Amino acid sequence: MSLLATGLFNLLNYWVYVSLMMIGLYAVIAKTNLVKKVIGLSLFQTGIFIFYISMGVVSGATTPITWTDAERLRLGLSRVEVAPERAAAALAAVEEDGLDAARAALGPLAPADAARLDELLARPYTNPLPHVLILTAIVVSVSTMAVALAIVMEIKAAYGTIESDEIVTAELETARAARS
Amino acid sequence: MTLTPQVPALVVLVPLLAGVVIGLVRHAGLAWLLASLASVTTFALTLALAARVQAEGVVIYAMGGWAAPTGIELRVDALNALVLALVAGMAAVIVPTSRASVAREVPADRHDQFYALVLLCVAGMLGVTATGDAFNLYVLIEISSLTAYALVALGRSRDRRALTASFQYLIMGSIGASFLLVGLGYLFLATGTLNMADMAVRLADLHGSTTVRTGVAFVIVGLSLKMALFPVHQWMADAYTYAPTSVTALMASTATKVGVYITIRFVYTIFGHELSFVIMPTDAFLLAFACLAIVVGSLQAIRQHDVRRLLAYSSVAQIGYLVLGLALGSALGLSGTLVHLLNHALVKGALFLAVGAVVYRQGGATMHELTGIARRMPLTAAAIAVGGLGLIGVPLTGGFVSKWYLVAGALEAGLWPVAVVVLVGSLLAVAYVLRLLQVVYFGEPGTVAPEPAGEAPASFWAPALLLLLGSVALGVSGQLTGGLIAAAAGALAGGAP
Amino acid sequence: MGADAKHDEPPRWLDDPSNVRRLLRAFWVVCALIVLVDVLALVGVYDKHGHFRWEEWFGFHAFYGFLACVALVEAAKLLRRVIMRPIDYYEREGEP
Amino acid sequence: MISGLNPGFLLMAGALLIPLLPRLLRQGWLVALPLLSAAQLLTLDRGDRGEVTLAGVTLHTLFVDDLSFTFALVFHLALLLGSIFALKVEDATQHVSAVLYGGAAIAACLARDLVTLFICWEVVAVASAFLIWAQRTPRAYQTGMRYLAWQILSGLLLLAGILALVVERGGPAKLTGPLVFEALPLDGAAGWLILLAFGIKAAFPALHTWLSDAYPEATPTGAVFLSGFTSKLAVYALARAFAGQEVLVYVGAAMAIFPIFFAVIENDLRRVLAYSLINQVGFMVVGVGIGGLGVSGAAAHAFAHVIYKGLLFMSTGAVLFRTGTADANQLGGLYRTMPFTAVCCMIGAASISAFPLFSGFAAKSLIMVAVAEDHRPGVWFLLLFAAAGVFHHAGIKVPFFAFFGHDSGKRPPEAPWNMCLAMGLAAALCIGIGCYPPVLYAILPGPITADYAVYTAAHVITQLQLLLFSALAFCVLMLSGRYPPELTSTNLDVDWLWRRPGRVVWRELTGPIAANFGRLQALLLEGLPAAVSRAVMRPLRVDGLAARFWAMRTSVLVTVVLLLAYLLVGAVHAAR
Repeated sequence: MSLLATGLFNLLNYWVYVSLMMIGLYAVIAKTNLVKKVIGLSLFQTGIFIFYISMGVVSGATTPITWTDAERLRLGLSRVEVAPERAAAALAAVEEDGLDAARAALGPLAPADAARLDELLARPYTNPLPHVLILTAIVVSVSTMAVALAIVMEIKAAYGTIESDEIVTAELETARAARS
Repeated sequence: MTLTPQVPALVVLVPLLAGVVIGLVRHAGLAWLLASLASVTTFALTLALAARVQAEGVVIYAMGGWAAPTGIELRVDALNALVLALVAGMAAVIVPTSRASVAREVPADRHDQFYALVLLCVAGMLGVTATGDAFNLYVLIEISSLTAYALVALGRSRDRRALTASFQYLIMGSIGASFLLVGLGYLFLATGTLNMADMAVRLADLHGSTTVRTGVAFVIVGLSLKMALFPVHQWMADAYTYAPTSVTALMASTATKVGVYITIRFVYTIFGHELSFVIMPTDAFLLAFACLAIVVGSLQAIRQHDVRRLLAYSSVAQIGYLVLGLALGSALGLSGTLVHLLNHALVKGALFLAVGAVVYRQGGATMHELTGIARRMPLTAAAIAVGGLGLIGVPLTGGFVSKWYLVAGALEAGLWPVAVVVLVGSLLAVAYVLRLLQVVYFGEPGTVAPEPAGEAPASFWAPALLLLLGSVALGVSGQLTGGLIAAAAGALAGGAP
Repeated sequence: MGADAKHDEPPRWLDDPSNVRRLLRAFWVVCALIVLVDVLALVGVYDKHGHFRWEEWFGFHAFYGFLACVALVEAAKLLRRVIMRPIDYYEREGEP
Repeated sequence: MISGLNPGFLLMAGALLIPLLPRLLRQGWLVALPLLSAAQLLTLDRGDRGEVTLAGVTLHTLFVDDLSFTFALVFHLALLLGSIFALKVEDATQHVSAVLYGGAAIAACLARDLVTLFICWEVVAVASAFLIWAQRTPRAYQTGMRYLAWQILSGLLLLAGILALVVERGGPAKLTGPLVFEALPLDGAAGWLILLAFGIKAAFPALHTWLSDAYPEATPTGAVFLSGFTSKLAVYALARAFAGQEVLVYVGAAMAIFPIFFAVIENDLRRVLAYSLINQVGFMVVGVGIGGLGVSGAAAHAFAHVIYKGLLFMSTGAVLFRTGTADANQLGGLYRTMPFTAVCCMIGAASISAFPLFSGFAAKSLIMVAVAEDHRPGVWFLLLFAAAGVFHHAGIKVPFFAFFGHDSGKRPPEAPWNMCLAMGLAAALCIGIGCYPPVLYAILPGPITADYAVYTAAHVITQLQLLLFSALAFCVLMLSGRYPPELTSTNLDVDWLWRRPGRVVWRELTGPIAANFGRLQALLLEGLPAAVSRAVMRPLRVDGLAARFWAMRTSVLVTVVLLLAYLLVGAVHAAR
């Protein structure tokens, strides 16, 4: 049970991505209305976006913005209980000798605070590349939607309907008329 | 700064920018002129690039000066130099000569858009071929596909079914591309890079984790859709039948070939021999469907009444040959694929141009409209005849050389049934080609079709015959097969025997 | 093409049945003679140098030829009962 | 002229010029081309070789020895005579295909390696089909397709045999020299495949129907070419590769026998000739099977046969050209207005029946002697039966029903001058070879020499006895009314098997697959478990039509199935 729960919740994003893709594909396959098919395609692609976004995630990471050590330390110090003069010493040390020296200058902390600070100082950032990629993919997807909808509009103009079975019937009648 | 080092980028940028500019000119004649100029220039650039590759080996171009793996690189070796020259060459032949058929088949107010789309499509295909970055590849595929959907839809003024064909193409193409995107996602997840060369190195160390294998599966299936491998080929038959004929000629000779190129690139360069053929059964998977494609595609071709549809189904079979060669996993098989790639592009392009001439004169291209055209359109008929023989793989055409390689490759691998399938495919090709020639030269028995007014303009048969000359040159001269193709095939097959 | 000009043309030698009879009579004689030539072989005027012993028999080739042809025709007549069909047999029902 | 050039290539290149030439020039070219090519052939020496490199593959295109020279020479004669006969045909397609066909046959019999042979083999197949289609009737179209299917099958078998040979010799990598076309052993797949390929072209029993089916449907001039090349090329190939193979003796004997029964009851005179062609090729195959003198006899017989069979097809072609039919029951009495054609036809008939002083006699007796010297009484009896039979139908029936017999009332004009010229030349050759056989014997392969005595009293007398008494039998049967009447009919042959039941089976099997792949998909989809089908698949069903949107649905579904299958197979594969 717990295994299932872990599987379900830790990988929730991936379940969402797969479900969205499947729903989208089903719509493409099963819907006769062409616009609904296009919506299905859109859902399908949205699923992929979630997949990409999820894979960039690093648990507990910050936004992928470049910080200097001093900025990072200042952020960390603002989150823990520490005497102001020791904080000032640490900030001075970080300018001179880097994070390790600053951490030494800070002296001992309450265990909870120490852990918190260490985590904040070492905190990785999420991988920005998939997000950048998916921006491009979204543009592509939007263009596809535009072309698809344009074609659907043309189909509506040519056949008077966007229901695929009605179009099939219309074509069959044309073919029958041409034969006789 | 000279332009010489920038050639790899220019190959993509010239048609891309030309496409954008043409989209703005709003004048049919000017659009045609610009498009012709751009396509011919691009072809010249690709030739220069191919010469450079032959002289220097792999040409790497870092886009914007950002070196890989951070930046996006164009990476041109013998294989894609060949495909680049092919795509640009076909465009350089088809675009300048397409004016008459475009005038007949595309509404006058859409001519500028038509040429803009064609150039963008070509730029997309060239980009796909040149790029060394996997995600870039996806984006460029979509550029060429989106323009292709629109180009197919332009056939609607002649037949409204072009719209539904285009819609089907769009759905299938988008799903294929999306599969590719998912696959690349998994590969990125496993390797942390999108640069193809980097990815290849890191994949080799991973020995096929579940993530990698899932990625491979998505990529292969997505690419199968893109290159219209049986049994996901249906979109192609419809799109080729209803698109404007010059679009069909261009797409039939380039789009699926680029698809095959990407597959070769993934299977051999990125995945490598071990992942493709040892860890994953890609060879068995592709071989099975290639054989089915050859047999079923040819059988379906035999039964067609519309010649464009006949040729489209023949393309399904021919793609079977292409995939068969690459799935053999040997230098012989790959040589077969590459020769066939060139030959089939030339022959199919020529055949669709000739069919375009029939459409121009007769208003359609069913067997009925082709009946006995040889008498009034001897050159068009000759192009159909020679092209047909090239499809069969009659000696003196490139088709013979490629089938020779494929059969030899299959035998070398000890795959007797595959060799038999290639031979049976040729037999079926004889059936549908000779049925076509019979109608063209003697007329369909028992029917009288409208007599064509005369030979079509030279802009139809001249390029067709030019392309066929290329195919014959491929069949006669050992130069090409001995040079770039052997180099490319040898380099790719690498460790494989 | 085959203009029917029967009435204007001069009669041909072969049109006369008596001439045909004469021709046939000559043929019987020739046949008889060619068998009788074998007598010369029997008396040793020429050598039959056959490879098989039956080739030396009197009039062997003549009788074999005659019997072979009669057998051939009779067998073919039997064959006709089995395999003869209307001229458009394959077109009539064979087409889909 | 040009050293190392296979004259067949000269002809094939020359054929491509034909459509570009204006009428008069074209006629001149049609006559000049075989002469030029023959000149090239005659300048070649025995043992001459030639090579051509195609796309990196070196083809050994030329090898001249007595055997190949004999066949190449007679093919030139056939092409020249046929071209003169067809000179006035306006249809350039027929000329191109005829010259390509002849050129490829010549190139094939001078080819040194099997690949060149295969290439020419295929050109022969495709080019000849156009001579049938050029008749431009639905019937000719269907027949041409059946003909072509057999020819291509033969080509494929040949190719498969060549590939098997490559494998038997250690694979492509171990192949150093050319794949020389030489005697092949019958001890593996390669030999049998190649034998079967040759056998189709030689019209072995049960593989023969393309011949009797197609030749009568060809154009009047096309049949002349067809009778000359294909089956004789096969005889050449058999002689080159399988001389002395026991099995050929029996196959040949069967070939010589069975067609004569069909010929007796056949009404279409060109089909009668087609059956007698199979019968004659049977003699040659027996000769090849015996080897030694038999091969000489086969070559001699092929040489003579090409000319007299061409002559017979020319005379029936001329009749067909003038009257529009070659059916025995619609002809008769044509000697009145086509006397020259009648005489030529009788000369051809005398030659095929092997009357002394005609070419068949000089050739066929070699085979009979070879059979006798090889001590094969059974085969000897069969061949003698066949020799009597061929006189009976090709020698008597064809000229009798066309030119004599019952007067049909048809009074067509004599054949055009070019046809008469071609027939005259062929007739002269028949008599020339018959009267002075040493010219023929001088060029033959094998142990035969120019001073071989064919005109011994025994030969002449026994042959005359056989033939005259066959004629006697015909007269007796005709006079007694026991001769079967000429009836318009289709006579079933083994091809019934595939044209009737086979066709139905094929249609039932492949029709649904090929014509309606979509329906197959539907079948597969509906075959899924009912619950799944009801829940998921219902929206997929459209009224059984492989319409576009339906195809799209299935395509998407197939894509998903493909992915799953591939993943699954990949997982299983990796687990192993």
